[in-house]
Amino acid sequence: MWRYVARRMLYMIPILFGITLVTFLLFNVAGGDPAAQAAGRYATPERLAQIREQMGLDKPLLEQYLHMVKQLATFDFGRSWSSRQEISGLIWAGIGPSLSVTFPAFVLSLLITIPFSLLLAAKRNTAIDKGTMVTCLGLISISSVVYVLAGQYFLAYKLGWFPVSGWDPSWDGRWQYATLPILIMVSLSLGADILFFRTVFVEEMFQDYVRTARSKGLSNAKILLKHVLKNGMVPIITAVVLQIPFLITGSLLIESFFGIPGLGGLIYQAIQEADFPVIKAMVLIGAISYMVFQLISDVLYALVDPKIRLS
Amino acid sequence: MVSIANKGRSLWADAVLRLRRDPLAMVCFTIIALYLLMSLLCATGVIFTDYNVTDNAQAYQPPSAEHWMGTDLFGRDVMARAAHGTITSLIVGFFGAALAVAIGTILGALAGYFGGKIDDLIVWLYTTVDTIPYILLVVAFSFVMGPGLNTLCLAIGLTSWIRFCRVIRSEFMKHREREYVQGATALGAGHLRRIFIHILPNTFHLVLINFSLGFVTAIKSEVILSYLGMGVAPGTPSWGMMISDAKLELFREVWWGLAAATLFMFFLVLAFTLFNDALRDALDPKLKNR
Amino acid sequence: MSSSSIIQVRDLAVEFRTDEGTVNAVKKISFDIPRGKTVGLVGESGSGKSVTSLAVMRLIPNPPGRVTNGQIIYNGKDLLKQTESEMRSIRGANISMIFQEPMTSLNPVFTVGDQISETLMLHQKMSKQAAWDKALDLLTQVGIPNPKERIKSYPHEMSGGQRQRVMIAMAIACEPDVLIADEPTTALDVTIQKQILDLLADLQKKYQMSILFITHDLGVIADIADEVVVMYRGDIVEKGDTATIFTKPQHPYTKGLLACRPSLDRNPRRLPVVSDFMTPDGKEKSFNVEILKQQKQTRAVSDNQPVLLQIENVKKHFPLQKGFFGGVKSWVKAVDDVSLNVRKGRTLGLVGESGCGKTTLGRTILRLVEPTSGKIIYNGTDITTLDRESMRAMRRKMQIIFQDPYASLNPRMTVGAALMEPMIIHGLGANRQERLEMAGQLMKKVGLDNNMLNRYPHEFSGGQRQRICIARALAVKPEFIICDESVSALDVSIQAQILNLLLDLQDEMGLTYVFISHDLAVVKFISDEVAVMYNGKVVEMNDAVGIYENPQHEYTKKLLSAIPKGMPKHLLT
Amino acid sequence: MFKNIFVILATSLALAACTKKAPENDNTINYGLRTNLKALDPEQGSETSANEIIPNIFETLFEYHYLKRPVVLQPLLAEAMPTVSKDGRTYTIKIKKGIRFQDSEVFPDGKGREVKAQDFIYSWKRIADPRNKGEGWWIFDGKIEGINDWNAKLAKGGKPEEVNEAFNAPISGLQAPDDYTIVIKLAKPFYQLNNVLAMPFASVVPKEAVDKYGEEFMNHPVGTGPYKFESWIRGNKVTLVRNPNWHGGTYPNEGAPGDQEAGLLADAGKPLPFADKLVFHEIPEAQPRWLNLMKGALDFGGIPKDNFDNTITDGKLKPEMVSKGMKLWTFPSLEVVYIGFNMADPLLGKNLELRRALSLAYDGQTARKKFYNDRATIAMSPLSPDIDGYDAKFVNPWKEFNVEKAKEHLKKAGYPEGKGLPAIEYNISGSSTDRQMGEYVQQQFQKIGVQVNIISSSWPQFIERLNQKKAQMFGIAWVADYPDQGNMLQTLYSKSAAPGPNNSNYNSKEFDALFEQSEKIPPGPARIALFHKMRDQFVKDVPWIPTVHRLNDIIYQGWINNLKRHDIIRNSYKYIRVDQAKKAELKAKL
Repeated sequence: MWRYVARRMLYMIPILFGITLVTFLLFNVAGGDPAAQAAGRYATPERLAQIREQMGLDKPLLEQYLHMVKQLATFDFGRSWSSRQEISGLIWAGIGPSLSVTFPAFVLSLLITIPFSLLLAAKRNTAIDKGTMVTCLGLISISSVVYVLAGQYFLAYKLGWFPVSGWDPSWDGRWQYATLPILIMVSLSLGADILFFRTVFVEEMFQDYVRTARSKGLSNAKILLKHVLKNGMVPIITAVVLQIPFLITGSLLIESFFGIPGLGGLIYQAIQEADFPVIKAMVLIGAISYMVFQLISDVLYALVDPKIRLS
Repeated sequence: MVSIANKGRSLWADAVLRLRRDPLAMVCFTIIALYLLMSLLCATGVIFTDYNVTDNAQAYQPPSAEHWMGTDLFGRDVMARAAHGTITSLIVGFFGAALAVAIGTILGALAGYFGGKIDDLIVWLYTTVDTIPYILLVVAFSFVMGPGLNTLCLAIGLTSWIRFCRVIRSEFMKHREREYVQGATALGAGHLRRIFIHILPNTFHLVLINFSLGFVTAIKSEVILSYLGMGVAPGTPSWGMMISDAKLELFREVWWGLAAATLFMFFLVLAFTLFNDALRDALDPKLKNR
Repeated sequence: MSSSSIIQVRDLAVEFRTDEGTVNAVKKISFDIPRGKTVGLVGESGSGKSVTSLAVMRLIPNPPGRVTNGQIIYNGKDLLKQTESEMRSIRGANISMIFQEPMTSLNPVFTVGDQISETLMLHQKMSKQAAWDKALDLLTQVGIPNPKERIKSYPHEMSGGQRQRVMIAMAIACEPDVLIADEPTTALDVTIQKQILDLLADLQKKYQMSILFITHDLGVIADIADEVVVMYRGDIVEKGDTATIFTKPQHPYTKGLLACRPSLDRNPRRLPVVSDFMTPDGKEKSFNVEILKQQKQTRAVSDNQPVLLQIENVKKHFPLQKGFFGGVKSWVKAVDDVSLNVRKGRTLGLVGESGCGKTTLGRTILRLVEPTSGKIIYNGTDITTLDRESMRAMRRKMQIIFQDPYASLNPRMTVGAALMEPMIIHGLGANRQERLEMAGQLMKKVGLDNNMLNRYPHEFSGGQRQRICIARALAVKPEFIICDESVSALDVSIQAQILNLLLDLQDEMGLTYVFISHDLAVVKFISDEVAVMYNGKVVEMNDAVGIYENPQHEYTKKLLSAIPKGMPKHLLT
Repeated sequence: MFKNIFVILATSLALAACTKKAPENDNTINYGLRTNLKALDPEQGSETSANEIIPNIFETLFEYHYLKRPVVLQPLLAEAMPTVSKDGRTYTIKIKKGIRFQDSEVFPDGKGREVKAQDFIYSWKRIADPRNKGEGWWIFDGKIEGINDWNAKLAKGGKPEEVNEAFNAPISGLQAPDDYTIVIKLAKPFYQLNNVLAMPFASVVPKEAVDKYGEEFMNHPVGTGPYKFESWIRGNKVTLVRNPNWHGGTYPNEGAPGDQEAGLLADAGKPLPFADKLVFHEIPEAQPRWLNLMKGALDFGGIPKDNFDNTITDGKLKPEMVSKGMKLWTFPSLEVVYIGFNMADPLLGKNLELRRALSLAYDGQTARKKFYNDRATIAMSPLSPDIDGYDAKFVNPWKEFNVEKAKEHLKKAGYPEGKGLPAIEYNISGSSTDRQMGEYVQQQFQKIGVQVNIISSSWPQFIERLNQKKAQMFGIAWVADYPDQGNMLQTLYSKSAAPGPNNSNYNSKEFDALFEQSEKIPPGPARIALFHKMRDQFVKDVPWIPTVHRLNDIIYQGWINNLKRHDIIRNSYKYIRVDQAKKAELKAKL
């Protein structure tokens, strides 16, 4: 098992190189003149040259690339162009709010979708199944922006059940602000998850070992909960774990709409102000966390599926 | 003499027959056709010609007999704007998905068929691009290429080909080992014949399914990108713009702009998604009546 | 209702709804399962035998299948009327079942011990520990070596045979009255099949349980069954005790089935086929026995017959474990230094169990797989040295026919296009019209109607598709054809037709065959010389008759003794 | 196993949703910032949110009188207004004794030390230092003797010790003969120096803090102001508390006519500041900011365009607002919003008739109604209202909305009905409202056959296009830095073309001559006459279409007294008094 994990780790190195390369090409080479952006208003040509020199843009590309890799390794991404703040500080500040919205949403949506899709698999091709399927398809046909907008307007503004937006960094105070965003985030992923999990479970229902289990006299419920669920967990874990990094970047829309000072909000602001160092930092962090979680999903995969564990 | 009379029914004919017999698929197909027709008529100025007629006195009028979905900030008919928005979405959907599927199929075929070094390179490439969060990648592209419709298509196309590449690659790998391809090798068929005469026709149905999946993703990405300010040039009617403008309008009780764009988009995307499911069932039937 | 039978099936009918309308798989059949006896349910694919077994267990998947008529009486109760929960208490306890595919029938994520004890805990209300101990005892009963470790292992860590033993252990856990076995040994090698059949016989004596044994292999029925029920297209055409069925078959279909099965002790020139005995609508046809008499003149291994193909010290090794940095630590020696001669116009049979390297050798001869070392001299030229272009020309002469008729034809190409493709590649035939003409003749040659050229592969039956593959091979007028398990996937009666066709073509066009198969009876019938392969090596080579009369190598003897004789045991002794 | 996790999570979420936060202590002023705060350093003083907080922490030599209108300067850290030499080029300023910096860990025993004249010199040098990315250099550039060579030397860079030495080198125009006197020598007469020295850029900062914190100084501000920095939870809120050793100040005892009746002189003479604590909440989205104001969580704030109709009817608060105790204060912003033509552009720059046609085609009235709810005056020229020299009755002939006339001029421009005229690129940046305004301009010009392509980009990219003279036509606003029409008209002076404030690169010899002349004479009627000549030249050449001067509507709670905000007067928080009794009473009703 650990050989398998070691091999996956080894495989991550070229990917890491790939990510830094793509990010570098995208931002430094093709991304427009950073000095002009950073200089702000009334930047005379000498000033531009000076800034370019300060930012090391006159150095050869390779050196600039190595500098970026060093930044990534030391988690020090320099300073944001628009606010001159330390980027790593901004990121640390953003992780807390982001996670306190996205993580509960992630757990809540799992607790809803897995049992529900298991039920659907058991009741497949019945009225409930068909009805839910079409509703789920309907749910994913509506853009996520609409969910956030309508959610904020009806639940917060019209009915006043929740504060329209805002944030309170204290541990117990933040939940009154986080509840509505959490519910909306769950609704965003509900439709797609149910469809996917249902297909996974239905696929398992047609395997031979289910027929054997039935011939042993096991009831439908027992077959579902014991045999099908455990086998279904294998593909589900991989898919679910790969969603986690998107939690960290937080939902861009939700945080910008609800004024939550998380990573999503940070990215949204950086986009509005073309703050390249912040966007670059977030791309790198998003990619690294995606890789880390891919590794975790491989390990989980091996734990759940004995075939891989002992290979 | 050999009579051509009793023509055999190919798998494609089978699939079309099965599709035609599936009422839901037919309804969806007609909806999509209607949307296409509507956007054509709009583009050629046959219907909804008043989409750009401003009448500032009539700003923000609720839905009425004269304006079915009310008017927007400049007094323009929201229904007309939404109808013309279909053109933008269809263009973004079509070109975005076409580009993504083209890249995905070519790279997927190369990786799946030849394997070895080429496969490793392509797998490395798409894993790298896939690791970067999708939204950030699209945003970065839009920054580099500036806003506008073609940037939108390019950005979506260049970032969403990964899923298709994976599917086509595994399909090519599977078919390469199948006996009918080995048989063709035994007959002396070269690489080109094996790829284009044998494997591609047997995987083409996946390309079709991926295309319609890509279509839906592209349409939904347009809305998010418009919200981030990277949508089409202002003034061009687009669902994304209408939805992100709703941010301001909702709080003055102007809900019809959001409702119109969402409804128009809902039926098109739903029709596409349902048609896509029917297509998948028709093309590889073993998944049927599961 | 004779008390001697444990289950009475009366007018059972089962129907399936498909795209093309409803298909009645089982049409009002009735038969009894005597107490403590084995009933063999035999028939070809599509005869409804499996559906019947599933009906007894009430396991027919509701959409699309449905039991439309009949009763299944067990212990005085009609199983079809039982409620689902009553049925659950019977399944696995009073009636249990084992299936054909051992590889996928066990749950991959649970240990073997868990899956066996699950039945015990469910029906016998045993504690986990007690069930675990009983499972240990069951594993020993079914002959699993060192059960203490094996009980904790997972299904993927066991061989096909061992997994089938685990299935049997699970089935007999609650000492059921009836065990239904649906083709339990079809997927196993013949040596392992023998062990499983012996195990079932012992368990039957020990627990006095009745067995309903479903198979298409008459040889196996002769070995294990006390009574036989023959099914054909959903009907029972004949039933009775094994001896009378095998010696005095009444129904033409049974006669045809028995006759077309190649058997070891006879050496006919051509195999009779079911259509010799029965018209398609089931009427009897008179059958002149002479055909049976014509013995194939054994063509001894004479030296003067020129050698078309020489295989010298051919090896093919596959890397098993890759080291950390790609260096290979251990190899699988699929083909380990094989040297053979194939005489022109003759058939060399290659026989051996799965994994013995016969298929890899076949693929290596045609360089579909590059040999690790060794020479393949075809008509004087060593083809391993040829470059791509000259190899392409060589491919005209050497062709191959695969096992799976469904996979070996491009589903999206019409049959005509498939036949014409080789002509186009090798530039045969001046224009399209001429090629169409040639394709039509090829269809006739393999016994198919030539105006079906525009049909697609999925519109033909398995047997027809194999004929098309043969026609495609003939399109380039080859001299040498490798038949890689070409008939294994077909039903017995269709198998006979294809074998006869191959022999006719050989006589007419002087073709040379290498016939690869795991089925010794088939290899013996069609081959002139036979090579037995084991672990990548040729352990023995002799002419067809010689191999069976006096086998030299230990392994060949073991192989021969494992083959069901095709005659009821008590008749043979 | 699923059941209980689900139950725990659901109840905890529901419970949290209904607990209300305990109210803050009452003598606090809460204000909602319109953008996320970037930094608390006077050097970054041009950003709206920073400008709201910085004047409470840092102080300048002079400040504007809180009540007198038009605005007038008065000494703050200076003893008195400066004595100016006859040639107007030497300013001598005495500073008050005993002014102390706020207590902070940067000072030896944590006690704030006394402010000296040298501190001012150091603070201004820091603004002029090219190494910092500050935006304040233009206030001294070319104005103080020797400062430009000093800046250039520093800009060359070199080894660290060389740079430090260059920084410490004296500047001839900035002298501190003794601890309490500053002498400024100007390169040429600059009558607005006092105004400049009242801007946040010119605040005094302690050298010790800058040396200790370096680039992080922006997160640990130390000044001399009435309020001390306490905490900043980024993206959430900034808290300032009363500075115990503030040098003190009293509420003015006279003001503009009408202040007495409005109760603005009730606290005349009382010691400042009144509030104990200031809390600035970062709420960038307009709607949540408005709703917090309605709920009483914020004390005063602007009215979003979309909530206007249900708040104000014909300039007065609606009854339901008045019943909540809300009050309204309206004041003009010293600015002009305009659509600029790029005079360097071959098409627009050369074709006066075309510019006239476009100007005539723009319907300003409807724009004012749609985007500003009529709470703005139509702008006729670059001159800003509420600054002397502004003539409310002046009418710019090209501002008349007349489609026929516009078409005539378009024909004269050589493009009858717009045929042959390539599409004009209109550059905008910012939020959805800006984009809607862009579409409005597009529609206006379409009426006379002129096609407009809108290019919307982020603010930095928009600025980059302006600086590189790539923007053919653009929408922007210029806000006065100090109350002098010269500051407005410099946006048309050819020497400050892009990347300077003259975004339209307007280049007219007559205009430049008038401008340079106005620079030389002190403020007075003669200067005003020059400004009017410049205005007429502007009207002739139509480099812009001036659109509006916005009016600011501030709604403030019943318990807030002495509120009289003004664009230029930024340090107004020390005058605001919170009536705690009324706050408890009114807040209950909200």
